[in-house]
Amino acid sequence: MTRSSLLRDSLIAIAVFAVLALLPFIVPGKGFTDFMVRLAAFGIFATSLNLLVGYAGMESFGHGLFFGLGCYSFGLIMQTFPVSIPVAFLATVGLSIVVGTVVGAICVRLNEIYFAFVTLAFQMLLHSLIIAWTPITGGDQGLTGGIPRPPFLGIRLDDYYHLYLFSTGLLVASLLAMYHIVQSPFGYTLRMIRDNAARAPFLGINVFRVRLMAYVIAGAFGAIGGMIMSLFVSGAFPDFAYWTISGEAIFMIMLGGITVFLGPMVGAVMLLLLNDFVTKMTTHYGLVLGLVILLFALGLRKGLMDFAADLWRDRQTPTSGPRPDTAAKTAASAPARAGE
Amino acid sequence: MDLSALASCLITPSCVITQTTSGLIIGLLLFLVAAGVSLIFGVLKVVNFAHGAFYMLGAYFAYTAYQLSGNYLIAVLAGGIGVALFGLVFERLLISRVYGSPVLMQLLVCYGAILILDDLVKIIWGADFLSFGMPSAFQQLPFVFAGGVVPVFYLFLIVVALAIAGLLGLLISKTRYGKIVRAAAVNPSMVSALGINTGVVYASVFVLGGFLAGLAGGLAAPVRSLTAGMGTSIIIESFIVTVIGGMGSVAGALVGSILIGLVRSFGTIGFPLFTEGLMFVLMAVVLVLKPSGLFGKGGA
Amino acid sequence: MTKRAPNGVGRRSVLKGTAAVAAASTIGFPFVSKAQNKPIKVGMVTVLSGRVAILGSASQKGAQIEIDAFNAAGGLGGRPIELIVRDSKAKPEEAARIAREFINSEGCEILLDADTSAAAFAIQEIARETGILTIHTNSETSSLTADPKLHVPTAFRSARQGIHDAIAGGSYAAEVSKAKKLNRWMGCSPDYAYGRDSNKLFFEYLKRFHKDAEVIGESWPKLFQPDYTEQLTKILQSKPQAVYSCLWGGDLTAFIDQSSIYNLFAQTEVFAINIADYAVLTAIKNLPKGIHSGSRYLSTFPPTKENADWSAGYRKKFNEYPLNWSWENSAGTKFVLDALKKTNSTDSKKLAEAISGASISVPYGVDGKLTMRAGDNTLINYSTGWGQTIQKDPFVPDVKSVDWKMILDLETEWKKTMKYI
Amino acid sequence: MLKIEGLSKSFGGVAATNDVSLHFPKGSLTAVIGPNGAGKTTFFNLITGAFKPDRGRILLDGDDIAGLSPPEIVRRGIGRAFQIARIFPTLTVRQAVLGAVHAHRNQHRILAKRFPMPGSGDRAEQVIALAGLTAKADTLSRNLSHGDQKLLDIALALVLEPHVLLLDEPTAGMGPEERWAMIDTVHRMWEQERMTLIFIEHDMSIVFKIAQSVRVLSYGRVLAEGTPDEIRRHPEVIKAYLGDEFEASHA
Repeated sequence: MTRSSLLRDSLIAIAVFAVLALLPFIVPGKGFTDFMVRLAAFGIFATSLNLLVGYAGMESFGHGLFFGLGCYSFGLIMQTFPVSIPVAFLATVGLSIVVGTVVGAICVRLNEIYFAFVTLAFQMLLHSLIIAWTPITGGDQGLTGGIPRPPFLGIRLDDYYHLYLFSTGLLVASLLAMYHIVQSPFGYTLRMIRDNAARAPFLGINVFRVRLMAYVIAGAFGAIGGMIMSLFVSGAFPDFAYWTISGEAIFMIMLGGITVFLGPMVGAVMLLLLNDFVTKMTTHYGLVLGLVILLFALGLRKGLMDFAADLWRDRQTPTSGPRPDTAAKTAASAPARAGE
Repeated sequence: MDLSALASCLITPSCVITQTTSGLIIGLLLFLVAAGVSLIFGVLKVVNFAHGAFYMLGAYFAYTAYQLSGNYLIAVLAGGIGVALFGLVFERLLISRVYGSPVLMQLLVCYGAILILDDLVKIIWGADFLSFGMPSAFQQLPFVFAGGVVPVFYLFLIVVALAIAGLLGLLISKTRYGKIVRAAAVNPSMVSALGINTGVVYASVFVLGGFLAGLAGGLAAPVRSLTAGMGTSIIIESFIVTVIGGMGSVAGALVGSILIGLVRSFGTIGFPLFTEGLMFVLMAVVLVLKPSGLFGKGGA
Repeated sequence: MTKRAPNGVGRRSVLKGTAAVAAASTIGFPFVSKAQNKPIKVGMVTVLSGRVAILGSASQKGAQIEIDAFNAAGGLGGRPIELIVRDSKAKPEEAARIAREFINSEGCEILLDADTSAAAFAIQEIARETGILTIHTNSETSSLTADPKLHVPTAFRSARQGIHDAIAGGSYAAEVSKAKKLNRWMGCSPDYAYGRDSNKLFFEYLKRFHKDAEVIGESWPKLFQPDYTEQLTKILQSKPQAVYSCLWGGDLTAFIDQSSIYNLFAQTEVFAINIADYAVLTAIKNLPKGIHSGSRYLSTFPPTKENADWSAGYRKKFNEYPLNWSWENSAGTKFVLDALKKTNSTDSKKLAEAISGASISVPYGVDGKLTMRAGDNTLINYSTGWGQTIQKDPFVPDVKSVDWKMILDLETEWKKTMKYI
Repeated sequence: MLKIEGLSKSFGGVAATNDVSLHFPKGSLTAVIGPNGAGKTTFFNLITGAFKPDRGRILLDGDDIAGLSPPEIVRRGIGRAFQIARIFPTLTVRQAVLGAVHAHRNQHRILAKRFPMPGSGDRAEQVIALAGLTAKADTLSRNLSHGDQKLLDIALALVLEPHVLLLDEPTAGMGPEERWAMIDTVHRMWEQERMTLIFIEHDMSIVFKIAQSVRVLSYGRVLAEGTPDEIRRHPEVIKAYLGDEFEASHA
């Protein structure tokens, strides 16, 4: 089987980042960089959710827990302590790992819809906590007064181009890291658990531990998405921990596709562009966006990239016999939802 | 937190009566929506995220019928029947296409539908909030039992909702239709093997669920302000109820709804700022201790 | 109620405005180039969907009425104003995004933030970052302008404020209480920043003016909570003599409807600051008599011909009553337009300098004037008072004005206790 | 060596496994037979930790493993395949076997390296060859034929280099020819890997052909044990078994 190496992927990532770094000089206007910063936040967030949904078969309704946690933790640390951005960044990742471990230990024991609902409950608990704990979190007003951005390593995040580089850099690095994870032995263990969680224990796999790891890893990346968002809006709002934010990530991965690694990114681009475009064009945002969503959901019955991947594979092997799986990547691209 | 207030309420009969009826009325209206969510999940394995929008439609249908007829009974029936019909269209047109799809794909379809419905309501009935007005029959002084206050309208709602709950229970447990529905929940292939058209059964469950939600919308309309998006809060609470009661169980939905109603009515005295959090704590605890809910897995 | 799409209103009136300008210029300045006729774009971020869609529709109309008049009078040296309105869906991050989009992609030179308070704080940070002239037209949260940490030189507020309302309400309620011996009070306000602040401050000033007043309990419905049964029964249990509520909009109508069936209004005096707004007054089918309310916007208060005319003009143009949000946005827009005329420039700094400390002539100000106070960039001297409801138009016939000198003195004192000054 | 002592398990008052004591010598090839509902699969589930026994001991090389979790028991060297093949539908044969190799080597939680780990390929190819699946190594598991899926299931268990391998009806649902091919493969695996192999089987001709010894379960109890010849002549077995066997073979 053909496999990509970490070296090759890293080189691709560097090349992509180089192109991204130059793009603002070609595409004029801050509208583009603004879009890319948001795309970075939601792209990382949605891709991290897909680690759970697409690769581990864990359908979380409450991934926004980590997005909200990332926003608030990063914002609060920067507002309260005289620390540099990387320190706050690492502390937030650390906190999300701790929270993910505790919450995950409770949640990942449950399956399917029960897992979905218990994650939702924990996310809404965080939301209730943010709303109720006004002296610290600012309650429903959110963290106001802006997030300080002391320069570090020559990076000044109050400059829009620096923020763009920082966000897209994080995006590329996070995607590379997550891609590496899904190509690691652990990534294949996730697929095995997704495909048949009942079989895995009889191969010596401790399903609970693997799921917990997946939950914690996805949570940590979700928090990175949240941090970028808090830099974008220079604050944090309870909305970032509300169930609707989990909903948005779910819609992104369902629109873009869950069986191809970059599906969630495609979905994030689609939903953000749709949102921006429709909001600009008409006040009947719901009507238009709703129709487009139904068109995709009922027309394709799967995400765009899933559809494309299937199409591509069918073209490779027009006969209906057993289909060779040429690239390791497409191992995940067969419509998942398995089990006994 | 104000635990002393809660304690002093619990030893005062008037407070117990008032808060209990208050919990009942919140719970029973919730039940009418949650029962549909639970049934639809139990039988169709679809998480009908759009059920809150059904409730909203029920209220608006009732509003228009009331404007035209001035008759509250007609208004409520218009809400129920209108949404039942809408549920049929919704199931045939949208949901029937995603049976067996991943739950998240169903969620996406429901979300698209909610966006459209909320916007349509805004286009048809306007962006302003609407008030239904209390039917004159209920413009009376509230009853007072042992110092506890119960409005006439709420007494009416409690009686109606309990009657509907009873009829629904009979329908599910005693009739042939109920047996088919319960069987379809457990083993759909068996039902179709017996020559019953499962498509019809599925559609009928949606119609039933829609009828209940529409009824709830119509019944509650005189004491709600009608706005696009009014379904959102009730759908989240319905999910909590469904999870607590056990997905697919009508009895569970009833008990879960009343439990949530009581948590809210007594919670507002003991924990006025954290009643919402209290519901999610309850939900998490039930899920962890008994994931299948208080009323387990058993049929519909 | 208008069925016209809000954008439709915008586009059509811009066209009309442009036509008028074009007509004017062919007569007056035959050689005005097209570039000079380029419209000045004003971006409005507001909520047009969901439960508070009415906020957006009223805000847009409030701004539009001023802009249309300005354009009809020739714009700024031939340049008309174009109002672009977008829906944030009540999400702060979306509000921030749209504000940035206005500035970075649409070429807007002025920002009107007609969104909720949470969004106002997000947009304030964008004003800080970009230095664009920003008017917050709807946020009533006092700290937005009072807290010096949040201060942005180019950002202003043209809305009422919680602290002013609390002082006005507290002093009025104290007077009524003294006369009627209302000593046992309860609060029932929505559980979010505005509700908690308003509740706390109202009682603070009530007790200050009426020493015997005592708060015996509080209940906190959620924002947009559909059912107030649990709060109402809690109130009935406590048997207060008077209740204060700062619920608003659809929440308030539901609360009133539900209170009626519990016969609450016969048992206690109710002080609901946000009733005297036509959206609420006209929505409630059986408006109870005798509820005490603060004035949000009334055609009959201030009881001047100018105010009645303004209201009538608004109703004629849009076929609906003006609301509190209407005048707040009209006022904000007028400050901007006056500054544009005065400076003949769209430079944010120059405009901000012109707006700071400026007064505008409008019928809903005290003695026909509103002032944008220099220093904290916020609106003062708007008409405010309290009265009691009756069942039909004019709904609140007799409004007692509250003295602004007292409001301002106590506001200064409040700022000191909050360590803002 | 696997030794079972007084193993019991009840479900809702019905004893599925009742005071079972059995001994499987190292390297033996044993068939477990019994009419439907005799508790054969439950017996396997108890040994592999899928169910926790109510009473009794399961001694693997002298250590009691009763009550341990499935992964722990697997790591002690008991592998298992299932009556209905339990495979990983979206993985290719090679990926699935490699995944099992990683799990066996405790490399399945490694994040920093790429899959497959160096050195895992040889073992995987060896097992795939042993299962006769080399030609289909790149086929998605769900596209395999029924028989191949069962082979893959067994191959996955084989990866673990088990001391004891439990096969639950390896020939279930197969045609006569396929059955013999399968049993040949199983026999070859047993010879090459030298493990203790225990299999449940309904086809008596297969049982009597390849098993070294036979254990008969009925209603959760041990009815008889011995060599195929002894079992064939065992009056209890003939008496209690034949009627049920007649029914079962027609089920």
